[in-house]
Amino acid sequence: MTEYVLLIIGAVLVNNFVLTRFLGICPFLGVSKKLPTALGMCGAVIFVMTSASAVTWALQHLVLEKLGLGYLQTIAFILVIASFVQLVDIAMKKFAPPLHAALGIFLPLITTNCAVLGVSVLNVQLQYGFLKAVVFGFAASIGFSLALIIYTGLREKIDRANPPKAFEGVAIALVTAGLLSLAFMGFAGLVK
Amino acid sequence: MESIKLVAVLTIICTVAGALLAVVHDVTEAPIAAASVKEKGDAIMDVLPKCDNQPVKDAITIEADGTSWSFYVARKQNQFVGAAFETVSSQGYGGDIAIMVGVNADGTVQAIEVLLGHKETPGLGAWITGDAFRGQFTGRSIADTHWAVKKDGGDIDQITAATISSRAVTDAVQTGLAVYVAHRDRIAAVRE
Amino acid sequence: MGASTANFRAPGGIHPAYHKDLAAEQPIAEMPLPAMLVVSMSQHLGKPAEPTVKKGDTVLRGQVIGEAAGFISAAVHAPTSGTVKLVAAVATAAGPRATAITIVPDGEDTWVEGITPCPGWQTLDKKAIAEKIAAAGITGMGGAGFPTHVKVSPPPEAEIDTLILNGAECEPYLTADYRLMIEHAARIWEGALIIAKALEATTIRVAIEDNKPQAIAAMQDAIPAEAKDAQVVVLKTEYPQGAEKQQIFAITGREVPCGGLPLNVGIVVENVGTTLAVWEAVVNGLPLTERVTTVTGGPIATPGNVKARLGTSYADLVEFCGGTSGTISKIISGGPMMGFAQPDLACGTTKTTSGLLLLGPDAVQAYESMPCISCGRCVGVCPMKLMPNELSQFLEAEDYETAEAYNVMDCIECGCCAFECPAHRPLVQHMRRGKAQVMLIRRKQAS
Amino acid sequence: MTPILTTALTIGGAGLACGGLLALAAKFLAVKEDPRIEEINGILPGANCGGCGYAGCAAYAEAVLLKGAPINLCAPGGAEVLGHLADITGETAKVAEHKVAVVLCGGDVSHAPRKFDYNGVADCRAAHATGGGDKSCSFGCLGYASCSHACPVGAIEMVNGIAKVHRDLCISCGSCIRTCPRHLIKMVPYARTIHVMCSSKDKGPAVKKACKVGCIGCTICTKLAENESIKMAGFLAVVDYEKDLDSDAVIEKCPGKCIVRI
Amino acid sequence: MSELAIVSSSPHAHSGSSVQRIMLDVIIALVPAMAAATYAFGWDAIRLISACVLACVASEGVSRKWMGRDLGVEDLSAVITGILLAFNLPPSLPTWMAVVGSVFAIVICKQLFGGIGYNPFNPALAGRVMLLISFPVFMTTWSTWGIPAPLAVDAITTATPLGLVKTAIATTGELPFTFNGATALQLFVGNQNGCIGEVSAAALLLGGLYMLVRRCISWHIPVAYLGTVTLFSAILWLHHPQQNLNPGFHLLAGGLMLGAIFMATDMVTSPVTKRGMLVFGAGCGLLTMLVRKWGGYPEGVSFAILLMNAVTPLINRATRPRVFGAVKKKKA
Amino acid sequence: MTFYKELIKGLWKENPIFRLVLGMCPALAVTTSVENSLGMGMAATFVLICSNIVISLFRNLIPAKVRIPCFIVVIATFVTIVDLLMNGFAHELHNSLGIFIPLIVVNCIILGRAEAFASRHPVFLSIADGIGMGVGFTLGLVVLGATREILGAGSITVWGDLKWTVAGYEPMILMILAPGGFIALGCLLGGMNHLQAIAAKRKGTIFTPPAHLDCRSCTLCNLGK
Ligand SMILES: Cc1cc2nc3c(=O)[nH]c(=O)nc-3n(C[C@H](O)[C@H](O)[C@H](O)COP(=O)(O)O)c2cc1C
Ligand SMILES: Cc1cc2nc3c(=O)[nH]c(=O)nc-3n(C[C@H](O)[C@H](O)[C@H](O)COP(=O)(O)O)c2cc1C
Ligand SMILES: Cc1cc2nc3c(=O)[nH]c(=O)nc-3n(C[C@H](O)[C@H](O)[C@H](O)COP(=O)(O)O)c2cc1C
Ligand SMILES: Cc1cc2nc3c(=O)[nH]c(=O)nc-3n(C[C@H](O)[C@H](O)[C@H](O)CO)c2cc1C
Ligand code: SF4
Ligand code: SF4
Ligand code: SF4
Ligand code: SF4
Ligand code: FES
Repeated sequence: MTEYVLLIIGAVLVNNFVLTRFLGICPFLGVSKKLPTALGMCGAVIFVMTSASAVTWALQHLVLEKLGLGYLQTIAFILVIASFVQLVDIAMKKFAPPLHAALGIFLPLITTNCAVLGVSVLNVQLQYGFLKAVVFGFAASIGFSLALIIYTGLREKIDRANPPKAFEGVAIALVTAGLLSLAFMGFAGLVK
Repeated sequence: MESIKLVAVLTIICTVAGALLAVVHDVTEAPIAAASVKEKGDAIMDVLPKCDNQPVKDAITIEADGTSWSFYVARKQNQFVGAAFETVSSQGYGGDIAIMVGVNADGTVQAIEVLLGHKETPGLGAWITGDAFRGQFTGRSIADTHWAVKKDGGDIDQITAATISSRAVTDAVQTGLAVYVAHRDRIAAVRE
Repeated sequence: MGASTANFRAPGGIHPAYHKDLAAEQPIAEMPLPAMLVVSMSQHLGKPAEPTVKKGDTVLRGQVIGEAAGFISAAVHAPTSGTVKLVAAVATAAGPRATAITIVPDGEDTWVEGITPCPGWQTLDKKAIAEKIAAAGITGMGGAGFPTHVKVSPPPEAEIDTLILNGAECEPYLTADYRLMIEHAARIWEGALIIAKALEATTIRVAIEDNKPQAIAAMQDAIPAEAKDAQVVVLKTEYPQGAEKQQIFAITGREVPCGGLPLNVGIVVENVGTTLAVWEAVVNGLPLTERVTTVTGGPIATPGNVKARLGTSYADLVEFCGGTSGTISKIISGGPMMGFAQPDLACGTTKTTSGLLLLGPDAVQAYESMPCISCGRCVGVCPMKLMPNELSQFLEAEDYETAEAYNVMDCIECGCCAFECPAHRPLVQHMRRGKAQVMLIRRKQAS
Repeated sequence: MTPILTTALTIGGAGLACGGLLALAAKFLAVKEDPRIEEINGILPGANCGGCGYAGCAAYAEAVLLKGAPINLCAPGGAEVLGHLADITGETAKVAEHKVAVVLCGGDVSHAPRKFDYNGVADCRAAHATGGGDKSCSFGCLGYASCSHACPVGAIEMVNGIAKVHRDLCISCGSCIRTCPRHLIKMVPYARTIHVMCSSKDKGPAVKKACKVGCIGCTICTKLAENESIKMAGFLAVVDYEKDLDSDAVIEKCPGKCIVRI
Repeated sequence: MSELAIVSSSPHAHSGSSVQRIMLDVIIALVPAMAAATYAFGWDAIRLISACVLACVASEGVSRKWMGRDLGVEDLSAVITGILLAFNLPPSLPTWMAVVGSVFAIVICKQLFGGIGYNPFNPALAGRVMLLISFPVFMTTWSTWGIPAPLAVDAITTATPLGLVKTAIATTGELPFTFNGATALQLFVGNQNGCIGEVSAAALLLGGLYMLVRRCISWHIPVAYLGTVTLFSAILWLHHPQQNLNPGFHLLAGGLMLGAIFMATDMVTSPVTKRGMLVFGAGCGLLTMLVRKWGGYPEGVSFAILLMNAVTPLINRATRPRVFGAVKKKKA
Repeated sequence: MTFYKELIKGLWKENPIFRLVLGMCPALAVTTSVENSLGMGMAATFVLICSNIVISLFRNLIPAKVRIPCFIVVIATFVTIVDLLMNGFAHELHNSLGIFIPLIVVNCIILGRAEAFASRHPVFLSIADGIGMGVGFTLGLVVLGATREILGAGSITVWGDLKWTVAGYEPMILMILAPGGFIALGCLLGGMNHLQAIAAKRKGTIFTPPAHLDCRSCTLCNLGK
């Protein structure tokens, strides 16, 4: 139990995917303009990262390793993730149009989100078991969501701020992310 | 039919990609293996006293306290001159720290090397890889040293503001040495 | 006689310096006819009246010179007899231009024919009362100038049980209502009975702040015997106790819903001056041609409460009060919290001119506004519980959608927020512009 | 050879599986949608200026297809976008005349002084609503740059306290016109360069008092201008942009110096 | 021509408050703590405070000039940033590092966002944390000065009380000293090691009182902050008194008082609503204790406040007051 | 010449990092030293060129509906090749770039170029584009890496032992940690914008800094629209 708690704290706070591991920066910076949009993205990411962890774990351990094809990890994972996301997209459009309206636009973006592939690769590298891999995927996506939501709040403030011309837009957004990451350093040492 | 074409194209591309990768894998398999062996071998040779055998090959695995230890034995003119072993501390600031320790036949440390892959903070904990810190282990034995950092009343100079990392290394080296001392005879007896 | 007092307060609010002593003890003085009157057709909320006279016409006092242009509009009557010199657009006190009729008085002050007093108003039915009020061109004299006949003819589904007479006069400096209550308490009460009859309201409350003990006493003493449930309610002195939504909450605990009207909670609020005008209109049959205005402020030689004809220019008012001394930094039509600053003294009074305030340099500084430092004071004092800090920033960024979601339309422009803001942000101005812009957008969407 | 084959087959199989699954899904779970919306959206310039009268480019794209909105509303897109839209919708393209905005007021700080000391939000609409604006002339440009901020392409510059439109940058979206509380900005044909730079409806003497370059309503220009291309609207001379006007005489003879070529 | 009348939108009256006046009051409130710092650390305190204040004011002026804006130093907020940054530094820190921290605080954390009012993070704290992470050695080297036991082993200490506790728990698993009335008094008056501004809880409280009276701050944040710390540490203490010191220690040791009174209350970076302030204070308290108890650092005040700064916009959003009349009330 | 234009545009005009703001994850994660930046940049460049070639060659054969999966497979293949090669022949670098090698697959630049350029242009232009963008990306990484390494470690490591150290400098460790990455990139970007604005002013044009992080330049999804 404690193991899982620490795993979650570690992935959410200490080694936050976005703020300390630098994974998923593009959506982090791109979808943080308005809170409702950010929340939609979070929902989509949590779903995809958790299920991708499970799927790729199975792929790695039940197929690739059995066949001795560990080096095909990258290509196999990305293929499966991309198809999976697209499948979800199609299915959601059909069966849950309101949900699709809310989350649909984020799904294609998630395909190219390195956090998803990152979590799959990390699961293999860290040699997590199935349950642990899924929990890790979930916790990492929660960490992503936490950072994204906080950051979106900040962005709404920053967008009303008055930076010098040269720093408007992306530059000031990055500095803000840096300061947020600085604050997150406080969690260092909570979990080894 | 449209969709058959889609599937066909994707399949063909995948097949070609798979084949290509297999070829590259075939080509690089040997160098990769060699590189990892060399990586290890280099580390072992770096910490061992001068020898004329191939310690990587003269290895013995010893079970102690539930962990298995690999000792790489060094011989000069068939005389046992020392051994190298890898010891891991989980008490690092950023996670596990793996250290290659070389001991002389008399049980004094020849040298230690911090292996790549530690996650100590650059500029702080990462100084455990520096000569100044590593150097002070040379010549110490389990008996004549109080194995603790100065801050905890021991003999090892900790790195300023990185006591945690220093402590981790110290503990790991001590633990390994203890195992070595306990099993010295078996290790020394290893023959090709 | 259910006369008792109680002490209530509403959320938010501020305590500005009141300066009421300047004019409080000056009895209402009638001002002689000035040389010229400029009567605006835009005296009230709603459509401006349409002029019915042209240049060169002679008019009599009380003659209709502007017809109500629709239901939410009010007629304008000639304030005296004389000749129409000009019909042209001039700047109003609030800024935008509107048609105004310039009358040169003939000095006779002859009333128009057909004035019919009606002392036995008790026999009138509600429709007749409303008609008399409409004919007299009465509009609210306490605030926005909403046509009173509209307020006294509520839609049948609205059940009005309470009439509140607003004698709070919470604006600093102003004392016109205060003097009216002291000098005409009985008439105001009778006016209240008339309005209550029109509304079929059973309860009457007179709201007065506790810094006006004399007015409280006067109104208390004059409570008529025939009033069934009438009380004077003493309010804690705090700005804006006079704002109707806050006042209603303070007195009855009812909250007027967002975007709603007092009648949604069964209440009508009338200013005491308006009530007096209703009394004049019904009992004496007189249209609204004059009002009491407090002329006050540091530079005014002898501040006072002046009963002047509509259209009297500010310059004439100041002259009547002995002129000015020292530099004038700001000229305000109305009180310091909600009044309109004027570039000069050219404007003429209207039915809503409750005060003319002149401020010297000691009372006015031109402020540089700074970025909001999020101190939250504006949030704390806003009687509508809005977030002026956020709103002003949304509006600065022209994000009207969010501003609307943050209830910008509920701002009553009381000025509490800007009064408190240490960064001197022009919060109310942002709200004003924002409200106008949101209205525009709404209208566009509706069409 | 075998490992290569296995690998190729594995990945190929994965591709087959994924592709097949997707193809099946696409076939059986497909939801119909007009692909042209997407296409039009891609063609529109994406400035989201609102000049078309819709909430943005995407909204306009939808309106064109679903609500039959006219295809020539996107001014920034110009002829090129119009052509594409015509191709997609099958409607005929009627290229609108190239127009640009012009601010019809020349009363800069040196010509029209301030009549009071305005202390408040630096925004024309706010200033206009506060005491009618601090400019001596109640019709002239207030100079608080609201139009300039509203312009999506930064084509309006404040010069000497009044707004000037850079005619070559203007994309004729009309944002400035919607913003200006004084209604000073007009959309005029690009080809037209002579303007009466005044919008004051006041009578001559009042204009003279307020501004050195105002139109005093002397009507000289209406007589000089060819084929009645300048007419009086009350006390103000107004160019009729339907008719040609290319006479230097009006510029020279205007006593108010308010007719200029830009 | 005579002076033109001023025309502005209503209201035409003002309370007379100003940003500058508020900032001046805060500076006045900081005087007792500055005196205490000077008494405890002497020249070092003066050196660091003046270096930080000068560097802050100068970099504010220079950076604003460079951005083509008006000077903007007259609002005095840079002075406060300077003093508070200095208060968060160990007395032995080299002057140049203090200057680097000041420049970072003012230029990166404040002026890049547009200056006063726009910064999402507390500049002084961001400056301190930047220094702490960049130069951990210098930032955790405490001066050696005579302090009576138990807060110092052998009357000379090179550690802060919190540091002592943290190392002791980590190495021996036992508390280094017991907390009693005498220890409390020692902490209260300022006979302890630490950053120059945090030594004397008494001086800080005095300043806080002044600010409360002058309405520079409201009670909500400090009370919620200190209250949460008390509650949290009380639970820990009751649960396991051998491992945890009692709440009194947590209240008086380290930067808590400084943080709760002067830094969490920075209006720019804290919520505007009263409810929001309570949430903010409670959040700071929780995070502070989280770091103190389980984190890698002995002290968590800076991080806690910075983290809560980050969620302030969200708190503001969530604690929007219910607009008057927002719930439709029919006749009562 | 168009070839030349495509070749140099990535250096400045459309620099992936400073102008297009793409591929932020590796840009931030691996730029703790010049060496890592170079390695990452070169790996990405290799993949970029190869995938551009292949995609451009087969652009008319790949049906639009499966183009994204196809592109991804192509890219993933080259990434795996780089991964394997690097692991075999530049083992240490491979170790320090870690997980970010496989992540080149999802690097927005590569997919973005495939989609936006290679799938619409002939091979030789696509090569130019690949080289240009790749070199531009590498350049961006190196500038960022150099800034961070100098400030954060007081040294510049070009390759292995080819390393300079600034004597007597007290490194600001923050700069090689996560927050430093964001802050350094933000400040560099601001600086670049400033230069750009000055240049624009000289030319008499108006410059607006990139305001969108929502992948406007990449047409994979419609989010930017
Ligand atoms: C960002 C950061 C990274 C750190 N990394 C390490 C590290 O790698 N190793 C270490 O022993 N301490 C590290 N520390 C410092 C510890 O938190 C702790 O202060 C120190 O190890 C114990 O302090 P001392 O050495 O002064 O006794 C780090 C601190 C920070 C702020
Ligand atoms: C659009 C509008 C419609 C109104 N309709 C009515 C109404 O039907 N009945 C009524 O009693 N008051 C009505 N009022 C008047 C308000 O209740 C209020 O008394 C008036 O706006 C004056 O408020 P003020 O002086 O506080 O600004 C209306 C006001 C407005 C603005
Ligand atoms: C902030 C504020 C303050 C007000 N203060 C007063 C006041 O002191 N006295 C008053 O009669 N009306 C005051 N009003 C106007 C009242 O809200 C209300 O409109 C008025 O009493 C309605 O009566 P009337 O239609 O007869 O004017 C104030 C309005 C606002 C928004
Ligand atoms: C009560 C109060 C507390 C303040 N605390 C801080 C602080 O902790 N750090 C700081 O840099 N500035 C502080 N300031 C000054 C100022 O508000 C701060 O620099 C702003 O964040 C600058 O925009 C404080 C000001 C006040 C009124
Ligand atoms: S003016 Fe509006 S926002 Fe300001 S305090 Fe009054 S009601 Fe609230
Ligand atoms: S009172 Fe002024 S400074 Fe304070 S929060 Fe409100 S707007 Fe901001
Ligand atoms: S008179 Fe004409 S030109 Fe002069 S300020 Fe007024 S509108 Fe502008
Ligand atoms: S043209 Fe209109 S909007 Fe533009 S600056 Fe002048 S008054 Fe303001
Ligand atoms: S590079 Fe785009 S999400 Fe990581």
